[in-house]
Amino acid sequence: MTTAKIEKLERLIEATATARDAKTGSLWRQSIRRMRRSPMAICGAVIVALFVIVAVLGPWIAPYEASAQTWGKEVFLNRNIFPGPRPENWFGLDHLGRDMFSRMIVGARQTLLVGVVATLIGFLAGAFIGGIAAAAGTFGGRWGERLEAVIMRSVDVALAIPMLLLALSVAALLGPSLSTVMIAVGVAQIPIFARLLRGSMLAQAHSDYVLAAIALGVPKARIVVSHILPNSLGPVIVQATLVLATAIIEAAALSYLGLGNPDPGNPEWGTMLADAQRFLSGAPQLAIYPAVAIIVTALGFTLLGEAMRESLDPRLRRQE
Amino acid sequence: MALLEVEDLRVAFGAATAVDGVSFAVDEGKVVGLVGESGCGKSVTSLAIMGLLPKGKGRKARAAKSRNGKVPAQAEATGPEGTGPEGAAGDGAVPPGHGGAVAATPQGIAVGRRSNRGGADVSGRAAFDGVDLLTLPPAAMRRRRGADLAMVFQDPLSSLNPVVPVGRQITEVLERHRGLKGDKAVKEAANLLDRVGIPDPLRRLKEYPHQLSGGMRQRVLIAIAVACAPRLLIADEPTTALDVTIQAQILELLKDLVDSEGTALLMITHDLGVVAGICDEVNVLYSGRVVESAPVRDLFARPTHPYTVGLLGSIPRLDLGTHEPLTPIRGSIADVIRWKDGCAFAPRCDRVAPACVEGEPALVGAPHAHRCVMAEEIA
Amino acid sequence: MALGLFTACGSDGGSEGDASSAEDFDFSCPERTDGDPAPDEAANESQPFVFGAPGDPSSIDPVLASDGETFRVTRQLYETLIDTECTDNVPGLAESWDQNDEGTEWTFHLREGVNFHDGTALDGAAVCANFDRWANFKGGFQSPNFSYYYSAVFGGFAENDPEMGVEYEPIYAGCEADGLTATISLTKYTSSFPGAFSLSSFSIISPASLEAIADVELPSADSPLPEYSQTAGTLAGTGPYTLTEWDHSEQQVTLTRNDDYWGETAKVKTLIFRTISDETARRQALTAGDIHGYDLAAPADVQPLLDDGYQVPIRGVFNLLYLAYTQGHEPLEDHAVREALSYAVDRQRLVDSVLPPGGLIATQFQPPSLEGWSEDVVTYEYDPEKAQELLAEAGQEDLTLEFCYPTDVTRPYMPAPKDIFDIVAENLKEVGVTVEARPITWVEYIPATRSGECPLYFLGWTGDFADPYNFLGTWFAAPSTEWGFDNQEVFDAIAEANTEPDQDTRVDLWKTANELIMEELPGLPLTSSPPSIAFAPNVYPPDVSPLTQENFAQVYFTADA
Amino acid sequence: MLRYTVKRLLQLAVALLGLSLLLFAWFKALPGGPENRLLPENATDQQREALRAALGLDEPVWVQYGEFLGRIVRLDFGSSLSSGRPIATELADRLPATIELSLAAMVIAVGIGIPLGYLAARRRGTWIDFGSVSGSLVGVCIPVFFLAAMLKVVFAQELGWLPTAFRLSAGASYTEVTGLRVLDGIITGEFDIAADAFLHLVLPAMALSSIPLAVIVRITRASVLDVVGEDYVRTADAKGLKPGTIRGRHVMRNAMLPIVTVIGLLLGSLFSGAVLTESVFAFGGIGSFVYQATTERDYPALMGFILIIAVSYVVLNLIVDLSYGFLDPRVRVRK
Repeated sequence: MTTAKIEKLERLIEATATARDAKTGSLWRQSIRRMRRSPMAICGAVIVALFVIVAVLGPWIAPYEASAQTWGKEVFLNRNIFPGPRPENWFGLDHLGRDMFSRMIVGARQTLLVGVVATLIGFLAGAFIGGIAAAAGTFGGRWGERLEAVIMRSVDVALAIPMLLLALSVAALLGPSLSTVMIAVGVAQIPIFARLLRGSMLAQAHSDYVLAAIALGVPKARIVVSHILPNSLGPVIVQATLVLATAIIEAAALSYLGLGNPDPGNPEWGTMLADAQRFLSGAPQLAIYPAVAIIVTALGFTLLGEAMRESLDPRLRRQE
Repeated sequence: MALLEVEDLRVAFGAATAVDGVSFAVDEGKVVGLVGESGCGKSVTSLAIMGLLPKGKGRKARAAKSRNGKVPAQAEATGPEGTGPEGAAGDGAVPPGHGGAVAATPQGIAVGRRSNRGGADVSGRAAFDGVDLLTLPPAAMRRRRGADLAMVFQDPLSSLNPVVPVGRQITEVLERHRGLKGDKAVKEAANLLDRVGIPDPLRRLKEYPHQLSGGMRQRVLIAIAVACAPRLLIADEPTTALDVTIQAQILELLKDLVDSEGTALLMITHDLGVVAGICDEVNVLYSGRVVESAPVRDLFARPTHPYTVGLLGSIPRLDLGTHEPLTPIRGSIADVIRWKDGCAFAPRCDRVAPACVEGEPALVGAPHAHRCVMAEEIA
Repeated sequence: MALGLFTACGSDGGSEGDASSAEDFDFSCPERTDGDPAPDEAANESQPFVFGAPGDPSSIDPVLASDGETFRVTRQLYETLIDTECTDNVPGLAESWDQNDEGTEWTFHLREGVNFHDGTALDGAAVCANFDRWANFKGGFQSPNFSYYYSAVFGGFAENDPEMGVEYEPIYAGCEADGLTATISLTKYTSSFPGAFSLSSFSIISPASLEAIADVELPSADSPLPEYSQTAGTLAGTGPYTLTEWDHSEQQVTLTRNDDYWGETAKVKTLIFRTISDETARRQALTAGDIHGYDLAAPADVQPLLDDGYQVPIRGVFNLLYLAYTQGHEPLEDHAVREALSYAVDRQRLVDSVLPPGGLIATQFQPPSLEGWSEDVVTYEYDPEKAQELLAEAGQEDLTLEFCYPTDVTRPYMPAPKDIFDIVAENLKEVGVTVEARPITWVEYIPATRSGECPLYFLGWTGDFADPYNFLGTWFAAPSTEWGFDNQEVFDAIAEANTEPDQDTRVDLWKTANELIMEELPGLPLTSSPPSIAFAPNVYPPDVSPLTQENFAQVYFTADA
Repeated sequence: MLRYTVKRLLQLAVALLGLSLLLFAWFKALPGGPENRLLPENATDQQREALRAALGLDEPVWVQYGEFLGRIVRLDFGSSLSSGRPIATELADRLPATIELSLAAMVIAVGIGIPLGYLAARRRGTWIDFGSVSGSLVGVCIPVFFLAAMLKVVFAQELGWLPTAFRLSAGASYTEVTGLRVLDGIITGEFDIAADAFLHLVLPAMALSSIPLAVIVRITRASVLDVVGEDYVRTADAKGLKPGTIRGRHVMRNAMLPIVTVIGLLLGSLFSGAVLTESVFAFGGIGSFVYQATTERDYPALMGFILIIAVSYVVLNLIVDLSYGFLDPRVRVRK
């Protein structure tokens, strides 16, 4: 059909959609308002903000170089001598005489990195797969549905492989490293994102303005890309926040199995925690610091994510 | 004296007042209508009488004290879903969900599911057989609900439990209030279905709500409501969700029940057609108050309150020529002024005069009462 | 510094740091000074002694195994012709033995009145039956996967199965039995003898019980181990204990005292080995009283254990950890650079802070307890300045090297690879070398190091028996990609020593070899550290062995404490 | 409904076979081989090569996969390279432990989670709601292995109430029936064994249950909140039914649907936690076995395990689907 006509249709759809877009807009505003009221959201936001700040400024705040074994001669792990907190080392020394405080600060960045990258991997790949599936299922006709079935079934199967096995084999291929952890954790999240995006896209696909667009014969690709997709991302973004928390924890688990980041210069909390497990009897503090850091950070993201989810929950909206 | 005497019933959700001093009475074997646009407070009235409103501060506090000395202050913090001491007693009798019923009230009240605002403050009196239902302890109220007074709800699908066979949903009332068990209960349930005009009841008993048609579901709800031969039946928009043809049948059914059993029926509707068809007396509600109350014929013959006139005006009529335009009411129920400042309807009234907004208009005249200072001029 | 009930005699020079410079170095295993407290007879009879092992044993037929976890168990069940004390060969089932000058004939004079668990008596014929059985292994039995040590020591089998890829000529020439003597003849001497006769793999098992399994076959190298090697009741040894149950699902092996043992009978009636793979979990199990002892205690746990009154007897060292400089990687071809790196590494700190008590600096590629250990090797003592100078001279101020270390293992000679790596890497950084860390999982680590793709890497070895060749020969017998150096002098020296039957001459030859090697400096011997073994306070521990071959018959519960 | 389920399961099975091929190729593609674990450091390259050859590791992957499939068809999983025992036996020895552990964890999670979630919902805004919600939030944020370690330090080490490791006390003699020790003890009437096994089970199960518990509390709460808002609950209320009836028949029966779904998913995901928990408590289950298998490139063991996962996953799906049908008549008629 002629572009002119398409243009007209576009406007028509926009007309049908605007009403709801306006609503969505106000919904976001509403949810922000609602979140400002919820202590949960505030706690989460504060924690996350702090964490991010530390992560970004880390190397500049840290009093010492994280990898320098400056006090190496003062630590004797084989004689259980671990100098604890003192003026020059607020958190004491780790098992190789490195400043624990500096390592914690620098560690924040690595931890954030793992979380974000892993989540991105899961998000992008998952969104892609889920998007394709949904698009195919809705507009691809018979074969599209077949394709969707195949994709989603394989997603189910992917869910069947224990994330850990996956991680182990990734690690086996890449050798233990930060990227290993990122990839392993990220890949494990793909199915979740795939299902989520597909779900919300299907919901959109049946909404009035899309039906209108179809009725008006707008090219399907166009509908999907410029209408369905943008409107379906909300829940997926929320999920991403939550996955960030999981990613950080999973990363810790992998480090515990010795797949963590080997580079002494860029410590990561999971690795630190895993290392410290060995000294639980002699120097529990070495485990406590990173453990608490991990838990609090993960909690921060979880709180934020949960708050977002609740504030976006349509069932909650209804009452307003 | 009448079977149900509602006196100066007030229901407030926090700051917002949904029902603002409503009084009316229902005699045995009579059908009384509560009419008004959605949001005028008619549903809230019915729920208040049934004691199905989430408990609000005032009563919660009292209840709290009476239960386990929980201080009101704490109780206030708690949400509407029986989350107070009643909740503590595992009290299922205080459901949150009247989203459908009142969520749209002009004041934007949220008694929605998951709302964590305070519940309803109910005051006034609703004497059933001389007993004030509003002050009955929950347990006692539960014994009466479903037995002495029963209710038929608006949306038959959502009002039936999707995962329980309809038979069970009927027999559980029989068990609870008439102590019928097993086969007895089933037989009785079958009779009920038969009475409400469902063919092949024994098969239907085993079926689930989603397997029934809308009409049948409504009949099932009615069967549940009349299962224990209640003396008062409250029907909240029982026909709104149904096709016109079915509507007629359901109304017929209700009428028969009233006639045969002498049950009193409180019919809540926005549909004057229904009123005309079934009611003996009508109370027109506007913004939480009765603005006109009269025997049905009087009302239709001589509507007094401009609002009533408006309502009647907005029904299509055959006896007028097709070119005669309908006369809808201006504005929406949202534009109101508070009753104590004047007539809440004033903003939408074509006959509005200065007097309308000089203080609170009173309900005058009987049996045909109205709440309009301009009544004489209009008449 | 506290070392519990044990003090090391001789020089456990580690913490004093004199090991490298000691003029008159005389190694011997630490002596125990805890006397012999009164046993708690009741407990010994009623209560099982539970020992936490890091891993499951693999086979009750020791010749089919090559791992310490198996031998820990089989040592209690079977015995070998020669036993070891500290690292010295002492009489085992053979009261004495003698060899001919060429070292090709070994005659063992067996003890009298030794009976197998099945009642049959030990005699020369029994010994020969065992050796002949091994020599005539067929099919999968020949696979290094199973009979590793046999092919390693005796080269090959009567009929080598090409499928199994064992191609060397067998050096086992036969066995003559005469009453209580057995004479084993070899086609050629290697310095593995007589030490090899003390290997648990070569335990003597009752011929009668061997009869029962005569027709068991292993079709291929990956066919399951024969049933008899996984359950109690088939094989009969002469040891102080008999196997009563091997519960695979509980990962628990139960042994019961052999009351008519030829020597001193075991003190504790029931001995149980249970697997706890996680080292922290092992410690916690001990301190919580779930087990009475465990092996491979983490260095970090030793002191806390001692402080709480637990016993951590110090084993003599019999292993070696080294840092390899793979030549073939250009900068390392330069002897000066290798020297520089060697001076840069602070081995003392390793010993002082991360290695278990009893660890010491290694000055050459064999532990001091072996013949041929030389005081006159070049020791590259920690001297960062010198290192920097040397690098400067070599024009390698900004040297960058890849540094491999294993991630998913701890070895007896390498308790915490990552810690050791972090320290050494830091040392190198201090002298201006840029280190690129490359952690590799164990399964890839070995090939990676073998192929020589790692310029710098850690590796080591725990001796099987008292024989320098078992160390030096493994590494420097011939040119190899894993070292990448070609120094015929060294190769010849080792070959010569290895084939010299006369001990005194041999010792000198080994010394020369060691000195040559340290001249060449193919890598830097870092440390020798004994794996720590821990016991509950109320236990009389066995004499600990550098070869981790404790005899649990000595263990008992003490009355007091 | 059933036909639909079966169809779906078949699809799953096929997909899983494909998966096995994928993983097989993957694992084979990994650098390094089992021979390096099987032989001591100083084994000669020639010995390693020999072993590789003998293990058939030098053949092309598809040939190996063919052999693998051939064996599977004959229900012969081959034998573990690291332990030299038949995989079937290994699994038979290790699987029950993991099953027992996971079940115990699930029992805890469900037994505590659903009531707690219900309470939280019915007393929205009270301390119990706040407590359980924040509790569950924290619950998901604690690394399992750390929690396990802490539990152990506190309850086994310091307080000494519970054993630190193993499934049974040393030398306890038991009779194997199902392999689930507690169950066996009860079946065979060896109640001392059952008790002993139970004590050993408590800590690992607690550690493992943390995340499922947290999730179940939250989902239950949300789902109950959802249902109590439904009209049919109001109807039930208008009938004057007893609170108990309303809770059971009208609220919970509807609230169970999402909960069951989640439980199904959780069961699948328990494994990763199991690996960590088992290693911390020396709880000889499949977890530690698989971890070892991966680090040692024990291909037969890995493939055997993956098949197990596949099967159990299919079975889980079946159960969940069927329970849907049982719980929700609407599903029953559809499809």
